Amino acid sequence: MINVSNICYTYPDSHEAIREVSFSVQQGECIGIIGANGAGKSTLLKLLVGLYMPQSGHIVIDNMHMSKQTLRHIRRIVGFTFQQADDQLFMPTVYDDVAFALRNKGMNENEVEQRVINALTLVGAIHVKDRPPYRLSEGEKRLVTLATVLAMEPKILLMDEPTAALDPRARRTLIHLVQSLSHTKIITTHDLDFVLECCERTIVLANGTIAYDGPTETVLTNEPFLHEHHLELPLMLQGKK
Amino acid sequence: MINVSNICYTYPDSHEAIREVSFSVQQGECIGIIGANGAGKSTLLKLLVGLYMPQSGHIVIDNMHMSKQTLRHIRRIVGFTFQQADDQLFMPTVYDDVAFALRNKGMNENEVEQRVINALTLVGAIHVKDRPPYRLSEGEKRLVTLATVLAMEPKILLMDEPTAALDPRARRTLIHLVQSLSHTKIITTHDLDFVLECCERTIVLANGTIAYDGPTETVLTNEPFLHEHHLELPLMLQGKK
Amino acid sequence: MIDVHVSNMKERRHDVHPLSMLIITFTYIFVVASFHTYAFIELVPLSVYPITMIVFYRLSIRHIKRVLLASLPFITVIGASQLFFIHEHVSFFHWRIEAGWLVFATLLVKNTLAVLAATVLFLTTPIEQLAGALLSLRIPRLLVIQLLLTHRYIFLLLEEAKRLRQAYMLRASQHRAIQLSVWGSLVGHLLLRTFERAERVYEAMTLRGFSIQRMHIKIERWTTKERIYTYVTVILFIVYRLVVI
Amino acid sequence: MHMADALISPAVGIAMWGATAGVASYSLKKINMEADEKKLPLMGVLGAFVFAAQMINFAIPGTGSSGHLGGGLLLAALLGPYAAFLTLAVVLFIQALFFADGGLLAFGCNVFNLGFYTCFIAYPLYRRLIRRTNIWFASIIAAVVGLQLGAFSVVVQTLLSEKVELPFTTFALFMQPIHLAIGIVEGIATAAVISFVMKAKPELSTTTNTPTNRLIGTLGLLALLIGGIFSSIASSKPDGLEWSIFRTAGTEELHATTTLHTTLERLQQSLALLPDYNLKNGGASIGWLDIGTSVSGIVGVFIVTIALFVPYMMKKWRKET
Ligand SMILES: Nc1ncnc2c1ncn2[C@@H]1O[C@H](COP(=O)(O)OP(=O)(O)OP(=O)(O)O)[C@@H](O)[C@H]1O
Ligand SMILES: Nc1ncnc2c1ncn2[C@@H]1O[C@H](COP(=O)(O)OP(=O)(O)OP(=O)(O)O)[C@@H](O)[C@H]1O
Ligand SMILES: [Mg+2]
Ligand SMILES: [Mg+2]
Repeated sequence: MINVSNICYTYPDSHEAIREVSFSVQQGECIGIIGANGAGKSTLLKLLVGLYMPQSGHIVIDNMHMSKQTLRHIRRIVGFTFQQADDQLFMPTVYDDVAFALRNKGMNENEVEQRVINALTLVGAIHVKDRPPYRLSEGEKRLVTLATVLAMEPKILLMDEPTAALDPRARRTLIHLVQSLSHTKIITTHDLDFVLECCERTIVLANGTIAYDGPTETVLTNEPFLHEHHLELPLMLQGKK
Repeated sequence: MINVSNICYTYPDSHEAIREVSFSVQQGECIGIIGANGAGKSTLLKLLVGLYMPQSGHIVIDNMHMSKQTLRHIRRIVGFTFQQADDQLFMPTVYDDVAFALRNKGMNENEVEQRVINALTLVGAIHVKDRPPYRLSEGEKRLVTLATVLAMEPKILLMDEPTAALDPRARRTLIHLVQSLSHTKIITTHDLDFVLECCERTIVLANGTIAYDGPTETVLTNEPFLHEHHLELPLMLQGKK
Repeated sequence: MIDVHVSNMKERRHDVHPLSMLIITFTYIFVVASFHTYAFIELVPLSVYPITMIVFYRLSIRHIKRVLLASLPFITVIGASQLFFIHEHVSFFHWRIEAGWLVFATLLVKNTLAVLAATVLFLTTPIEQLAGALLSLRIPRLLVIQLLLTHRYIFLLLEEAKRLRQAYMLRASQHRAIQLSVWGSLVGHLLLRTFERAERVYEAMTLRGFSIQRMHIKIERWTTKERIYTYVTVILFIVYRLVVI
Repeated sequence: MHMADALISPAVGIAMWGATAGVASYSLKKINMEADEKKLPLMGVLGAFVFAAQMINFAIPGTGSSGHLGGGLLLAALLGPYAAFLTLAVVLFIQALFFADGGLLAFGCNVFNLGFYTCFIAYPLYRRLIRRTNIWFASIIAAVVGLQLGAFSVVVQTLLSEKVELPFTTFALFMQPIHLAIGIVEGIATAAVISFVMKAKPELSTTTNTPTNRLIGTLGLLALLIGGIFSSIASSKPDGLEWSIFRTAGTEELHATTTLHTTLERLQQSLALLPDYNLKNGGASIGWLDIGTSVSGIVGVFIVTIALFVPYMMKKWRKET
């Protein structure tokens, strides 16, 4: 489904953020990407939707080699939420915002309405439907951004820190949601408990390279390794001790 | 130290965010404010530094009644970090940003340097000292905002979601820091484990009013009450079960 | 294009006093502009100044190239028009050439020199130092502070605008440019957020003890050495202008 | 429509710096920022906003091309004309310095062309129109008027500078229609943003300090002045190229120079390192003399204009507010 080989990315100010990263993802997998602040998690996700273009290496998504030409096709099947929720919401009301992509596809208004209501209910943000997005609290904004991508029904879901700013119940809802969706999912987060509950496979990034790629259980119980990479045991496991 | 009585705040679009909130805080206390998304936590903190003025009720800080006149004095003793880290960083380099307040006080450059280095080391962000803040990762930005207020050595620390976007090690550093500082502290967060470790007293907000105000232990173990307010048991306690 | 410009900032050196740089640059551009329409040959030796600076301070060629290229279209159109409006011939050393071409070439050289000089100023002088220099030239404090704030926020808002545009494109991949109706709301959002941000920034600044009078802007001392350097350079330019007509 | 350093003579550049400095210092006094310190970050951030918003292109309906916001009129509508003028000046300074867009010598011209007409003529017009018609119409008309004046001003400054040979009519016929199109786009864009903001946050678009209605009167005045200056020059000089050849061909007035000039001329001839260019049909040298006369002529015209015009405007404003 996704195949990344040897990509490197250096920011225009010559800050090297991603070095020689390779991995591949099967259809339906749910992968957690974790690592220290500044490890390159957000940069990696942005590379996967073509917001940045790698200086070297290849990305293949759904059998399409990523390039300027295929970008449009790729973006049609990939749903992406930014780490900053603010930047994604630009329509006058929450409803319009969620409906935006659907209307662009030329869907009829009935179907749009159904999908929008559906997505907003799913994430638990139906009560802010008619409010303007810039007036919401941070957590409410986050929920709406999740709804905007879910409504598009993409094949692949990429989420950058989806649990940040969510209250515990909304976080729980999201966990159930992620568990129930059959999409291919890649999620970056600092919430290791979330990774423990949702992802079978985990990638640990350190300084722009992959330090670990394998089963979640193995890495999230390996305390010395975690400490080395600015991580800790998930809180739930800390409690057990 | 802080005395809030019967404050109400309604946003200009007539959205009522805070209703009849009263509480008081003793010198040196550390208080956690928790509650659902949109409960009014951020709004309450902003009221405490006078970013908004309550439509009714009084706020007294360090024996000063808050008003346009006393605002300057009050702000000199209060350090505040926003939920959005971006807004607080406005100088060309991280160093200058942390030094900003100190230079405004007319401190000499040697002392400024010492304090800046000190604060950045304390939060673990000394490695980004010379970089421009708008190019940092979210977590790095968060650390820098914490350093900017710590460098000022305020009497009262108000922090809005300080752990959001931090990696587990940085979060741990912050916990130790908060435990070791003798300031009066008010912290809003969704990270209940953080509250459990740092705050003796907790306030639960629901729909703009106070639903609970008392010892942390009592409320964070009361599962039915937590569920009612979109909260959960702290993850560490969940693990114990 | 703009992120690339930003990338050069850390390469800047600052061992020339900003005030000297400011005065020298202005004199230079003044002298360049004062040459007449056919002064192709006379202008060429003036390139010594920017070239020396670029080589000496190892300024970013990539940045300079971009800026120069960006300035070309307009000047080329105007320059090319001269071919239609001037039909005379001039003697150029021993050749007779069409005057239009000479005017065109002169325009290009002038433009290059002026752009180079401004870019050299930008690349050698960080904005904070420039602010100090402007203050010592008695530019009102308010404007200088505003310059600093605007400069700071340009990059932040550019990032934000970029992300907004990206978010739009991610959800409307079939569009090339943004539909007007949505554009209003999209830019409107950016504007509202900008307003709120302005408020928060101001608050964040006052929370940290800001006031217009007290805002710290460092004015470096203009040493005698710097003065002499500046005067000598300026006089050289002017003498050149007076001697070479 | 940024003026470039290469197109401008030092005299015109400096005169326009002077005009800009005058308007700026008046604006500074007018907004009295000490009293309203909050305005400072607002101006800074909005200046940055104008920059950022230019990155976001929109599709122009029915044409297949795209445009972006210029921002002058929007700034005036949000900040009031005085603060908007200063904000624009700072933005243009940053553009001139960082992106070498416009020029440092041409900075005064650019602020005047893009800022003055928009803030002090187009904006009052906008205020007035908006009361009678709708926002789209008002901002399109205002933007068009502002840009037409600005474009005309570019034409005049370029011709006065005498750095290129452009027949007035050709140049004007080239500049004005282009800026008509740009003006319409700018007007539409401004209206689109303002109407969103009015719906979303009505309190914003009404908080600005308004200058007088009567400023509209200055529109006529200004048109007259510009027309006057230009026509007085143009009348003594038939048209573009002919006029210039006529001059360089050597008329009496060219040689009726002061002793200073003659000495300088001699000095110049003895010191000249490089060959003089000779116009084939004339033979008179162009160079110092040419510049000498144009400098004195143009500086004179501008000083008189500014000395008369700026205080007059200021007095009017003061009376009204
Ligand atoms: N626009 C930018 N320009 C230059 N460097 C950048 C930019 N954005 C991020 N960086 C740098 O690239 C590195 C990786 O950043 P990235 O945002 O991918 O980190 P991250 O792993 O997502 O961190 P976090 O957990 O804090 O969100 C960091 O060192 C950061 O400082
Ligand atoms: N600028 C605003 N204008 C109008 N309403 C607002 C504004 N900001 C917040 N609100 C509303 O006020 C309520 C309280 O918001 P606040 O930001 O204080 O919530 P919060 O408790 O901090 O939530 P979160 O945990 O998501 O950060 C919410 O319902 C929100 O939608
Ligand atoms: Mg990140
Ligand atoms: Mg909040």
